Amino acid sequence: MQLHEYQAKDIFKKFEIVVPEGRVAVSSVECKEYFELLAKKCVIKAQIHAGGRGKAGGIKLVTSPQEAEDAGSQMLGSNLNTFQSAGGEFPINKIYIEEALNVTNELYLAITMDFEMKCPVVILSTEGGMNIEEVAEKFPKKIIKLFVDPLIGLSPYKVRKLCSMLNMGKKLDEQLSSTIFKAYSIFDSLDCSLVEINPLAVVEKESIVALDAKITIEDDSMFRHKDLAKLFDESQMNETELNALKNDLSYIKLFEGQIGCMVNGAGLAMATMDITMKAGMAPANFLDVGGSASEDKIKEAYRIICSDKDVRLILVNLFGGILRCDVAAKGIVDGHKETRKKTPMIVVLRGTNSDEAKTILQNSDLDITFARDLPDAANKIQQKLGN
Amino acid sequence: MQLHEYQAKDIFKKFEIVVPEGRVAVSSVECKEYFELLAKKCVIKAQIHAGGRGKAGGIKLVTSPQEAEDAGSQMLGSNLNTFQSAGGEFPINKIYIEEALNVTNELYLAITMDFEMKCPVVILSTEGGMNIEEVAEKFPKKIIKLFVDPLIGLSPYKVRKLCSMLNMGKKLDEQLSSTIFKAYSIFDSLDCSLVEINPLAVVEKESIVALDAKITIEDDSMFRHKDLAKLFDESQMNETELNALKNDLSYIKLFEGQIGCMVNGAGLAMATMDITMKAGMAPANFLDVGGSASEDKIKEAYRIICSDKDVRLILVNLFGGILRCDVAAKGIVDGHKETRKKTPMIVVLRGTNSDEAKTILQNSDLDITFARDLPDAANKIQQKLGN
Amino acid sequence: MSILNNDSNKVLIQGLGRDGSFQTEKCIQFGTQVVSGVHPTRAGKTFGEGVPIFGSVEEAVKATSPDIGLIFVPAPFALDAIVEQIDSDIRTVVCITEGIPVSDMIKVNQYLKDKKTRLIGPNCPGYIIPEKNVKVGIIPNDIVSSGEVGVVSRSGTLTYEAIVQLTKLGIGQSACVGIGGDPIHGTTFVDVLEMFEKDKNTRAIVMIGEIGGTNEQIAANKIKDEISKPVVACIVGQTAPQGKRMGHAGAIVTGKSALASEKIEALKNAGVTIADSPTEIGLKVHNLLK
Amino acid sequence: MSILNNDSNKVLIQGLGRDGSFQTEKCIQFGTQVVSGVHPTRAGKTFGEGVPIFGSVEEAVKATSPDIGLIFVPAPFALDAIVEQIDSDIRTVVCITEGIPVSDMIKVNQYLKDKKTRLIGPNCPGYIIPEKNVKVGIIPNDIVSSGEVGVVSRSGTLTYEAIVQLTKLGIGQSACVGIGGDPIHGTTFVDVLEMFEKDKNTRAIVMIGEIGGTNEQIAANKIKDEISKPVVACIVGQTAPQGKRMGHAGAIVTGKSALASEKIEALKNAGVTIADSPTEIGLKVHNLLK
Repeated sequence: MQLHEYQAKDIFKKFEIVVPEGRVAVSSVECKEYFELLAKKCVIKAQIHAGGRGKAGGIKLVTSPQEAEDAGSQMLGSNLNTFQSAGGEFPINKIYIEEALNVTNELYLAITMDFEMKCPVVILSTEGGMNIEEVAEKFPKKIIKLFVDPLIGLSPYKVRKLCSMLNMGKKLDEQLSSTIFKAYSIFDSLDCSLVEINPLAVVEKESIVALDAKITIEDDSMFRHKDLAKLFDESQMNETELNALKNDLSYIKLFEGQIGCMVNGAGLAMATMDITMKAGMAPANFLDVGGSASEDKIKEAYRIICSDKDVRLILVNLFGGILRCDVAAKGIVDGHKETRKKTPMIVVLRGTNSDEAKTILQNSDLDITFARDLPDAANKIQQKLGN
Repeated sequence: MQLHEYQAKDIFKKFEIVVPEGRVAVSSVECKEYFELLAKKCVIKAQIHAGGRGKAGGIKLVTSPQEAEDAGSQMLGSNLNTFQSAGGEFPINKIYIEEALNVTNELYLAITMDFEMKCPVVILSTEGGMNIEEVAEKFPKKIIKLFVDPLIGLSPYKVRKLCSMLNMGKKLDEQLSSTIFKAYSIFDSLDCSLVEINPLAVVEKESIVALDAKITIEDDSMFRHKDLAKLFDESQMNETELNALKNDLSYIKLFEGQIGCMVNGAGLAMATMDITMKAGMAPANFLDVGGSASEDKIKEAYRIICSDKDVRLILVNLFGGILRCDVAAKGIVDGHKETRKKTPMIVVLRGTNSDEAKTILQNSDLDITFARDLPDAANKIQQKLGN
Repeated sequence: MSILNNDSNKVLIQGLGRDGSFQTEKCIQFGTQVVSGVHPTRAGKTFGEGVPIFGSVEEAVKATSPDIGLIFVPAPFALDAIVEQIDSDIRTVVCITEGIPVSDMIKVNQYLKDKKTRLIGPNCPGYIIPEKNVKVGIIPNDIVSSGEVGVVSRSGTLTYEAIVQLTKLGIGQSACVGIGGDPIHGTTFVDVLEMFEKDKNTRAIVMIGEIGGTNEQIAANKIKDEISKPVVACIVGQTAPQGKRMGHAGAIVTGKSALASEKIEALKNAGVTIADSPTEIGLKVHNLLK
Repeated sequence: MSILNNDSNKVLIQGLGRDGSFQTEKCIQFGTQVVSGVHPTRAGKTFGEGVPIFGSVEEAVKATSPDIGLIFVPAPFALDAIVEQIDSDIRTVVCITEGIPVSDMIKVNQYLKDKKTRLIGPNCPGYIIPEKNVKVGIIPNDIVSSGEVGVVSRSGTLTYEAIVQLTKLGIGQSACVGIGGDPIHGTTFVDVLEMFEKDKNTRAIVMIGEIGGTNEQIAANKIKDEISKPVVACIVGQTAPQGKRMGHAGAIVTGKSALASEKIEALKNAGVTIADSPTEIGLKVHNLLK
């Protein structure tokens, strides 16, 4: 679960990481009022769940109440499409306005999980403010990593080494070190998959301040952090994604595709997308109904696919394991009863109770072509759409 | 550092362990007032740093405001000497008054460090309310232990097993299990050497309540818990012990002894006590000045020994390692200047700068007999006091 | 002998909810010797045709001596169940559960280091040995056939796909192992490849990988240096957009090495036969064995 | 060869405060090859007669290849220093520091399990090998003499007492090891007894124990079963009142097994010669070697 900058900064404050003075505004009038309370120079930032806000116009420096109000009214209510938002658009419902500081230089700090080392990793770079993937590619040596032992925790000697490589002097070293320890505390105690500060600024050569704040709580750990669930901002997802999420479906809309896919298992889902592509057609989505899907869940999955106007053909590929095919078939029929959309379907059903499932589907009035297996499905897609 | 029951119960409340309603009273009037606020039956408990209060008259059941007042006035200002207080007396400056509950049965719960298993251990017994050492000796099977893996933490399956052995039914099992997890959280997060609940009561067959609360913070971990230092109650130590503590001296007064000992190193100190005893004399104290003692520290050690009226002879046995003997000698001379007490001394000085030290002492007006080594010192004690 | 063959192949089941019970039935139908179940509040009862249920793994082990543990418990309790089975020295633990927090799996991974237990999974379909009638997990019973091809895969349902293709072409399996889709899992490609290499019943190996991580590259190195048997590999997610999570937490495209193309390249260099499309796995094996 | 003899016996010092610096001088005077120091803010400088100081153990190891690390850092930083030395694969780490929290030592103990490092201490005087002029710790230089008696002790100053008695009687030492007074420590009595048993330079062993814990009983079992060389033991704290902390956190009388009498009994049963009083250690060894 991703948090907004302002929510992450609230957490930062609790853990005593230094952040600029700032306020959340939901109207342009508030932007103006808060500007007057805060500083002579402020930054107006769109609160959306996508990186790359700056380049997309979601961050503006303002130097007067009027500018603040203008920037606020321009942003609020509009949608932002950044280079990191993968085609989607994010509505700006909240603004974070904060004092602009005199930045000497910008660092990058992140804590995430390193799956190869099988432990948390602290990543520090002198190239803050930039897209870190770009830095990693162009200047790999400018990225320093520190691995955290699961038993010992974050070792001070490793942090000392990390800080000393920056050679910023004792005072800044101490602040940086303390910031790293606090950020790690957040990462550890909230089961995060990411805590990122980019940029982590050196302000007036004497203090370290987190100008941005990104916290992502690991979805699988949310059961341990029920109090954080209220921070979830539904507005940052489109209705379809939100529906999928609420039904515990793993769904990703893919633009420019025409084949709606409903598959169980991520691997099989990806395989299904791959053969669709090989058959010359683009998949319209990734949709994994998961291991143990109920009738309702399948129904919702069917509705989600049908609601996508790009979809010309639906490919269902289910392999009953924990999932029972007959349950799935009932879900599809239910979904069809509600949507009444007769999009042609190619259906591959195998494994647990697949025969019962076929009977159920044959007795419905859906436009179904059965395929024996994946190769057969690939042929039938071409037959359907190829001509 | 030991906490009082009322302080421990404050911490219990923060961690949501159920305790009876109660208040701290410092006067008999308060005892009366609080009784009226609390319940029809209350328990008045002396807040002292020693176990075994019940048997020594430090816990009283009262059933009227008058009784509460009487018990309060009787206890407050008096001293308590329990079977666990090793000859010392503890002043009662505070009373904890709490509602008396209908106890169905009493359990014992403790968490401490197991030095052999090298991990924390949770100890549960059905024989609550009793002296647990007695239980351990008489009914070893009634004590159940659970070891905590340093990486994994307290395993729910182990707690489940522990609870199920008591066979109290689902509702009480859940409360007991939750109490154990909370007590472990306290133990772990506050670096305790002991968290003990004795008795942990089953009240009216349906809830689990901590009737008593004992928390000891590990002294060596206090640097991580500076906020807890203010909970330290100096009144529970006699002046000498307090002086020793403030000067970081490891000192224990031993009653019925006559030989005051000043030694560096715990092993050598115990050895010195052993040979004193073998020479037919009892040591008046254990005193380890530690590895790296300053002049001031030694001076204080000397003053502490001199202030003990039982001491007829002082035995100094220092082996310079990190400690420098000349520094120690200066400390002794300084101490003598202040106390002006000419108690005869037998002095063994070896190791770092011991020659310089001997010169310093010889040039003082102390009553000193030098001994070459420990056997020689043993002989000289007998010569001095034997006739 | 086949791979993952324990002394007795007796199986303990932990977690007997709807899915656990249903799947356990299927295991028993396949011929697996399920000797005990563990459920905290159903101790003393039985399930299926008289399999006894115990309150703890310790008691179940004492009474029924299983070599293998199969875990279906929900994610919040999975760490504890895995640790409980490790603490009872169960030789092979298969964890089907999906959605276990990464931080829990980091602890498990560390905890396993000086233990005797082999963990398979989590978030995996387990394994099946057709010849021995041993199934520990959820691979469908009727798709497998006994033979000489070993299958190892990160994906569950895609494993079934591969097995179906093989069986249809008359190619049986020596064993099929799903190692799981989570980024941190117990038994790895390399472990299973090693087992298949040593196994006399296995002539060829099918390996099914995914985008994300570098496990396929590590496997490629292993194959180059130490695996003499022919390997057919398929990497799915070639058409997945970068930076998007594709269901499996492990299947995220991060950095170049996580790309399908990089993995395929590494495997080709190791002499592996690549099935370009998941539809070709069976055929490629068929051609290889001709 | 003697016990604890590493490839080079080059020593790195971590923690160069007043005590650390003073004691390092003494080590150098004894002949120990001190090759580097580690101090976070004094990197680039030197101490003593030109021993270079580095900012981290990693750098010091790279530049000076020590086999041994000696730690004097204050207790709050000791866990980190020990881990830092372990992470740099230092073979023998001696930690003099006293007052380290028990919870920290529990972590260290666990962390050491799959590592190559041997830890001696904490809260110990370290070790000395008179014949090799190697001293890693704070045992006074002028009391030792080279010979064939191995000394192992939980107590620091009491070790010196024993050494003095031996030296005065003309009995030299093959090595003297203080394993430390803390309840959780690295190298144990059993470890050192094993080393002395194997060591050709050692003819007899002096073991000095204390009240508290059961390490002496464990050592007694070891001696009974595996130590062929004669052992003289002394247990101090016979006159300590029960339930009182006697300085060393380890020296608490808890339960019967922690009593001096129980320990003495166990050692007697293992054929160990007991010095009833700490004043008799030297004499007992003398009589034994006659």
